[in-house]
Amino acid sequence: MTRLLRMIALILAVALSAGAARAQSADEAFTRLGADSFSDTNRAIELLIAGAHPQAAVIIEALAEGRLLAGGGAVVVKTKDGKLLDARTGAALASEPPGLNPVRLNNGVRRNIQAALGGLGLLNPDTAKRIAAAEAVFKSRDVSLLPVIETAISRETDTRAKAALRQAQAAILIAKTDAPPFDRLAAVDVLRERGDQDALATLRSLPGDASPALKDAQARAVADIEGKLALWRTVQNLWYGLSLGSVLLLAAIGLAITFGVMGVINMAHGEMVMLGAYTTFIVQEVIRARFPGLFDYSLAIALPLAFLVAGLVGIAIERGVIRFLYGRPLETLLATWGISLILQQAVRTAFGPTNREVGAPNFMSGAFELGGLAITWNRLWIIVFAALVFAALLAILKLTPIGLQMRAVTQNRRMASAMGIRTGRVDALTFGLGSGVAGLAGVALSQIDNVSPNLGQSYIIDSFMVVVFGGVGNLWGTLVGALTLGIANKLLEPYAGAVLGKIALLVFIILFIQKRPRGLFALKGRAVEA
Amino acid sequence: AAQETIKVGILHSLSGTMAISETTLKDVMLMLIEEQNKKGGVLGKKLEAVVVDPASNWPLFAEKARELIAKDKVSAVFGCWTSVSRKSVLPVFKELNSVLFYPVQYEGEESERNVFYTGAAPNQQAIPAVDYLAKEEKVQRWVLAGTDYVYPRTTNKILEAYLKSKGVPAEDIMINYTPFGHSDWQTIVSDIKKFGSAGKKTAVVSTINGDANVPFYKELGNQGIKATDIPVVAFSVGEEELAGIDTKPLLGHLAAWNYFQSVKTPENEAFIKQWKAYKKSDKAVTNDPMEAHVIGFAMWVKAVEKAKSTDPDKVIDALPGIEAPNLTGGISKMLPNHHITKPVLIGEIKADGQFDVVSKTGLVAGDAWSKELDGSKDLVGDWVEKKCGNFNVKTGKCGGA
Amino acid sequence: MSTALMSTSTPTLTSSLLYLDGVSVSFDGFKAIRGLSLVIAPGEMRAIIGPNGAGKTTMMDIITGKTRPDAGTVMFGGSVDLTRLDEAAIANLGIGRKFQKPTVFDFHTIEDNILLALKSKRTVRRTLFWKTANADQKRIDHILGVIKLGDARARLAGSLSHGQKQWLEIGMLLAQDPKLLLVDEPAAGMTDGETAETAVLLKEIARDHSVIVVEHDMGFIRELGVKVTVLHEGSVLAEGPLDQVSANERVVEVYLGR
Amino acid sequence: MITRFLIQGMDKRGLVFLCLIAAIAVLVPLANLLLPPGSLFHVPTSTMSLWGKYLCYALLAISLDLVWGYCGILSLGHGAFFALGGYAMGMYLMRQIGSRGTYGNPILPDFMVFLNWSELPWYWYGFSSFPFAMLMVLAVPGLLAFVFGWFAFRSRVTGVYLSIITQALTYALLLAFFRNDMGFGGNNGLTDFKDILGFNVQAQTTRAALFAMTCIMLIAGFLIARGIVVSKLGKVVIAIRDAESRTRFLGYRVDRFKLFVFTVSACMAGVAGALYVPQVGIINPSEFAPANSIETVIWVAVGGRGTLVGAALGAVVVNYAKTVFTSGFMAPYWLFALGALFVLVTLFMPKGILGTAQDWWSKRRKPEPVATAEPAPAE
Amino acid sequence: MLSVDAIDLHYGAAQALRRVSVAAEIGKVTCVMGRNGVGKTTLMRAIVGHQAISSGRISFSGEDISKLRSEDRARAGIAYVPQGREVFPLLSVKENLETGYAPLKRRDRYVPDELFDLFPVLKSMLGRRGGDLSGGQQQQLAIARALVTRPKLLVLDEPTEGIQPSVIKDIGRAIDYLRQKGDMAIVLVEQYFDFARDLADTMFVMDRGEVVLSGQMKDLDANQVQRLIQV
Ligand SMILES: Nc1ncnc2c1ncn2[C@@H]1O[C@H](COP(=O)(O)OP(=O)(O)OP(=O)(O)O)[C@@H](O)[C@H]1O
Ligand SMILES: Nc1ncnc2c1ncn2[C@@H]1O[C@H](COP(=O)(O)OP(=O)(O)OP(=O)(O)O)[C@@H](O)[C@H]1O
Ligand SMILES: [Mg+2]
Ligand SMILES: [Mg+2]
Repeated sequence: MTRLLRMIALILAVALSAGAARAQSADEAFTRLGADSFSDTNRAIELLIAGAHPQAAVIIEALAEGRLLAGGGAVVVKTKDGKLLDARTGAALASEPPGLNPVRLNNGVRRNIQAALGGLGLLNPDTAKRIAAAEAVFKSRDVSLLPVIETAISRETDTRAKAALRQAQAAILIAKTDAPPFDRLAAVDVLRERGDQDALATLRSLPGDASPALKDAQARAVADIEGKLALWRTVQNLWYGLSLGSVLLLAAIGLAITFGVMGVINMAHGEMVMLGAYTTFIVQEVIRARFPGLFDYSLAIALPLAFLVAGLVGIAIERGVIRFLYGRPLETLLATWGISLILQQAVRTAFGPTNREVGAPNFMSGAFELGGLAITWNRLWIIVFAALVFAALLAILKLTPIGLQMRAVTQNRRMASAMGIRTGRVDALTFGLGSGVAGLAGVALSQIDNVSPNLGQSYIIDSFMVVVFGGVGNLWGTLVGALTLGIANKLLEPYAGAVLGKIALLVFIILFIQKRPRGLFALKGRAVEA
Repeated sequence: AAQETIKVGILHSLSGTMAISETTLKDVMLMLIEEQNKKGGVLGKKLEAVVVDPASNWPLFAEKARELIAKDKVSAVFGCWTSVSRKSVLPVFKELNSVLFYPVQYEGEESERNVFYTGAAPNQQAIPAVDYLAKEEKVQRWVLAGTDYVYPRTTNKILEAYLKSKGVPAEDIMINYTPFGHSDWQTIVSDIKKFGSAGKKTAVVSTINGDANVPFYKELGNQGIKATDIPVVAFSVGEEELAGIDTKPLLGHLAAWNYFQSVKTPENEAFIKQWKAYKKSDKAVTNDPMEAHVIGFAMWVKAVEKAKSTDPDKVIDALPGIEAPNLTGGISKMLPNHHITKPVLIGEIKADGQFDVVSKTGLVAGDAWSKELDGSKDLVGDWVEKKCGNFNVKTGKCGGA
Repeated sequence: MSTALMSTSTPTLTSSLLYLDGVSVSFDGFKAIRGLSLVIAPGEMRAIIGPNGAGKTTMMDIITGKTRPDAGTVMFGGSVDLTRLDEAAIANLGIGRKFQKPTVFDFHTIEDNILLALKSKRTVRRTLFWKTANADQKRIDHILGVIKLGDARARLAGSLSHGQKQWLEIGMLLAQDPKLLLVDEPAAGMTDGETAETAVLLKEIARDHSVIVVEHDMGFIRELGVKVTVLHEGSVLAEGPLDQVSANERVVEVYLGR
Repeated sequence: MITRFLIQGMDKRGLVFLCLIAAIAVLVPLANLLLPPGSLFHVPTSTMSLWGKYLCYALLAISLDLVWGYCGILSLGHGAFFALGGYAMGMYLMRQIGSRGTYGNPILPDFMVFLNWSELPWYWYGFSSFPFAMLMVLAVPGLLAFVFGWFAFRSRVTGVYLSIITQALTYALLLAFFRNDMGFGGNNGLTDFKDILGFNVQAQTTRAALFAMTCIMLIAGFLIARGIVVSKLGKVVIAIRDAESRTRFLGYRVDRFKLFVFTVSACMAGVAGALYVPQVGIINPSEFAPANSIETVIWVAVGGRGTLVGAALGAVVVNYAKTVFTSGFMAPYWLFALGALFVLVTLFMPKGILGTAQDWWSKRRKPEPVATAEPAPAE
Repeated sequence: MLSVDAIDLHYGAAQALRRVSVAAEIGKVTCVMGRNGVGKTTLMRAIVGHQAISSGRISFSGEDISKLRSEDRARAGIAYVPQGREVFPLLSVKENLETGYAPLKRRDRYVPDELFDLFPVLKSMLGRRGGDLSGGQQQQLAIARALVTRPKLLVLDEPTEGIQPSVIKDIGRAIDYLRQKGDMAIVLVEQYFDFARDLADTMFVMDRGEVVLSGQMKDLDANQVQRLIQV
């Protein structure tokens, strides 16, 4: 392994140090590392590589990970398991020299390290690393790496890695005016094949002195890619819309129960969402402190708990306040507003006014590409989750006896009780269910938004819009309403901007309600007026 | 004994949307006052804090300011965060002639007799940050992203003018505004990504305010925008905001302030220790506006002692020229335009939610009026000689009034 | 259709007060009214009977503008197309209605309920500066007497019993003084004695008004002694004097029972 | 006819209210101006301007009660009309600054100068004239309400649907006014006023005059609202609230009645906003915040829906409570107190303070059967 | 079975029932008559628990139920067909019927076929929403819904209101059939004298909140009853 690295460093040294003085002493590099200055650190990296220092790879890696310590003339590598090595020799140190501090990094240094490691990575045995390295070169378009790339291409067996290397080569060739014209034409084709934003940018950087044939090819390639990208952009916007829609759906669906089904103008709905988010926070705190290994399951653990917490609080609110207000829906507005103030302040008092950190488990971090579509994992999971919650709720409401009882009770409480339905219990359960679902939404929203006492407030208006837009009392309406508003918002945003887009959407809702005064999925007929 | 105290008003929102930022400022003031009392108070009298909650509601700010001054008869008020809250209390301070210490970075374009601005003016934050990016990161393309209100608008105007004066072409500047509390950043982040993939080094200058930052950074992290590709430098994100985010994906993004908790000076270490003890929490963080209050409070104490009175007129006259140590190892001075001198620090976000200072300037004097804007480039504030907040050096006249 | 006793006179548009021809309406695919034709002459009182769900109430909904027909003509006074007008406009033409389920203004006193129904200009300005004239007050008192709620005039209508609300509705209809009265089941929930009284009242009204009455109480219909139309599944099954229709096999089968 | 309209059927409660406000209108400014600060009956300027603010809110509450309590239109966007009236007044006050702004520009307000605006947008024209501005105070909210209501009522949007689109309306306006490009000062709004009709807004006498004016407008607003609700139109409107379609079958054009009441109410809210601005010294988009409108609804509910006087009372009580709770040791916990107040009022005073007091009163005097039915819920 | 002993009931300050006593037996039809507004519906509400009584006692199967909530009375076996039908407007006919399952054991949760024999219209309208039905159809649904709970006491408030003559006869036959079955007591409020006379075993006549005449139908003088319920 070390031998391999040394060899790479050697090759790189040849490539990089074309004009640089070869005979720099390694000492200078080590002095510079101890100087606590970013430019010195950068220079030191260059020197180490140029000088083909045997420890270069180890040192640079340690530097990247903050394990390189310097001070008092000594430079020390701390291994991953905590042992101290002398950076110059790689020999183990008996005792820690005094005055050591980690060598600091900034973005400039980090980029240099990346480039260095990227260059080093072109011949890395790990295919993924090679591809990453080729990507890095594609971006840096560093002419001096051309020979290394060519060597790498000739050796490469993996098709994906080979393609990546070819693209990197093409990116360099495009700009290289003294390259053979035929190669540059081929490069245009390679880039056209790649067809993404970066390829476009690279193609555009074609120097002005190119031959007419090359310019022509480039122009066609650019047009081709632009067309394709425009299409993808629409798809991407639709995806964003879907994702925003699913967030709206999650936020609103609990309200579709407490407000839509029960008719309680539930201003404390947002606070139920907030409670769900804080439950997630607490779960993660406990996990961080006690069972760090479970972190990836933290959301799964939080889900039932959030449902319970929010649901129980919901039941308490129903039993304590709302049940005295049936038949007086407007008063529920007043009471639940009061409750929402109390809950907000309670959370503020208990957890402080500032945001709380809720981390993302690994499976929800990062993104992947699907064609020209960048999909972030957290959004994808939220969409899936929203769909599941929706389906479950629909099933409960439509297929179970309790669902039937919920609807009967809210339509005519007195008659329902005369049918032997335990209205009190049904009311409490319904409100608890709506609140619990809001709690579930809180778990999901904690992944994309602030966890602060104000969390709920920011969703309450949108939630009401969604429920009303879709048609009160209709779960499907809430679904379609949320998705429509989400997608419309995201399709508008690129043209109108976030603010005007939102205003346009609100105006749209106002106008839409004129057309359908009872929402998208309006109930019609006598039954409604009865 | 009631007459023996000097009352100090604290006007920070403890509820509503701004509580998230302002509550700690109330606490820090209480701590400072307690500390001062341990030292024997001021002019031989104890200080007494009067806390009110303007609840993030602008008219309520004015009402509470009036209450503090007229009813509670406080000698000075420390408070406000947003510009609009300051604007809404301004007439009250003028009418009732009292003193306000305003601790937050803001858009400038103001110099009032009754207000002392201990936060940064744009030239103490924005411009040095851009300079840093241009020089250290070789940034050529700029995204100016902000929440749509006056501070970002003005700051971006100033930056745009500044960048253009440095030869940045218009197509390399992208300006984007979002509403308060914006939470769905998918489109904008992907736009930034697109803007940044044009081959030139790109950076984002963020004046995104408050709560909107968390989802913004989360989205950045998720879409995999790393600081080494497109660094973001923020003017409103401090330790407190970062406490709510998983900072690992944000490593290397930047913030420009006049203070970071991570600055290693004896003053700062003492302050952090004191703060943690006061909050009884080892996790308590400090931030820039807190430092501004520390400086402002120290200056006020000195001025009162110098004037031997808490009479607002005397204190206002005494304040310019007063010096007080800041926590980053220098001595800040109150200027005749009621702004102070401060160093500008650029920090990179570390994995532990703290900042690593990567650049620090010497003391920069705060400009009340921006040199980059047409309307204000000829204006200066000078309450010592000219007794005027907006003296026009061209016409030699004092504006307004 | 069986050997229905169809009306012999061909309906003419101009001579009629109300003219329905070929009216159809369906709800979610269910045809509640199919090809209904009906003509009411000025000053005529007509009784309409028919099974539950035959479309009697729906027909009134169509006439009063609550439901828009899918097809057909609905004309009033020979020239006004009712399908183009909204409820208020139709009411102002002089068509008044008593609902099957009594609907009164619960939070108004009984007297105010009558006052609101009282014939007058319904514009914003007139109502804003309204002053109850003596004649109006007399008329209100008179109506309160007729519906026997004079003693309860200051009570809120919401506190009335079901039957009392029925009376109040009739009172409101009287106050409106419309050209055409649509009366949906006036005797429902009334005692036999009251039913008889209602019949007398209606006959009196019918002297100078046109009236359409829907009822299931055959005694009551007989009392009225007017031409009867039998609806069934949304269209006319039979028409004629009560004795004649009640002898009709089909009518007995679908409606009267044995 | 007008006087008859205004005083018809005046009851004891209304009279007491009127006398009280009239007395305040005279006594408070006098006590502020004439009595020395040390005197027992001296009213400090800060108290007077505080109460001036409450009374503006009271007028807003009355305007909302008119549409909600009597007509059943639960407007969650009344703050918008209030704010528009306020902006109209604010624009007048801005124009009065003239060249005394910080940049000394005789035409452009400061915020336009530093955002490099070169000329005054057309919609600012005319606002330097007081009569024009006052006309706009009525016309802008009135017109918006008229247009909005014309569409909404004709389309028969009712109940929560109407409530939510009024909320959407105020929310859209909030976002729009936040935009600096709109030319209304963005988030900072309009502030730093100097004169009104040539008098310094800060001066004690001006404040006293504004206070008195607020009282007068409150009286006027109350009389108009009362005149409307006790007239036959008021009965129609209540009928609409309880059984809208039945009213239609009686021949009333429900949409016109609603439109009339809604527009009148919006104008009243606009006047309240216009009086509010010079007294608090700032108007900014947060007045459009949906939460503000909801809070107005709550004042009305607390005071007693459908009682007018109660609405005014509710506005004063809630805001007074806010003032008290947000100071002193309660400050960090005041939301608990306010929240509890709302919950307790709903539970124990279902008809609001005034409604409950009234019930209690009438129960003591003559027992009367009460209907247990409720007004048709807004779903 | 059911015995109502000297109950008083108030709406606010107004007294609606004064020392009313009524009894109903299993296998018998007990009929309550009276003019509009005399308190018949109020009495029924008191029995099913929709309105609290201020004094007196209501007992069912020997137990005092005056304090029970309405749902517990339903579970004890009281079913109610209210005046004005009160079907659940947005539930389908089928779902309306299924609301009657609440007090039943799991194995009893089905709609007996005989219901559809009694009211054949319902069978063809199972999917339609209750609120869309015509008035008479709703009335039939309301009766059927009450029967789904297999009650021991069936309380019918003016079940013939708005019903076509043939169905009135059907309902009469149905009530008669239920009486014959002998497993439930039936309380019937009726205004339609002929109908009541044909069905009733026992008769109570009310006036102004009081029972003014009561007895076995066969013992009563029809003219006297009719006079009482005339104006
Ligand atoms: N909105 C609707 N949706 C579906 N079906 C409806 C609707 N309105 C009415 N119907 C159906 O149309 C038919 C006619 O109803 P209508 O109320 O007119 O009958 P009716 O003759 O008045 O009966 P009744 O004598 O029982 O009052 C009924 O079968 C009813 O179920
Ligand atoms: N909710 C209520 N509030 C106040 N009073 C009421 C209420 N409901 C009924 N009443 C009054 O109680 C009395 C009895 O009413 P109830 O409904 O029991 O009469 P009823 O005998 O059923 O009459 P009907 O034959 O008209 O149905 C009536 O005078 C009525 O006005
Ligand atoms: Mg009918
Ligand atoms: Mg009854």
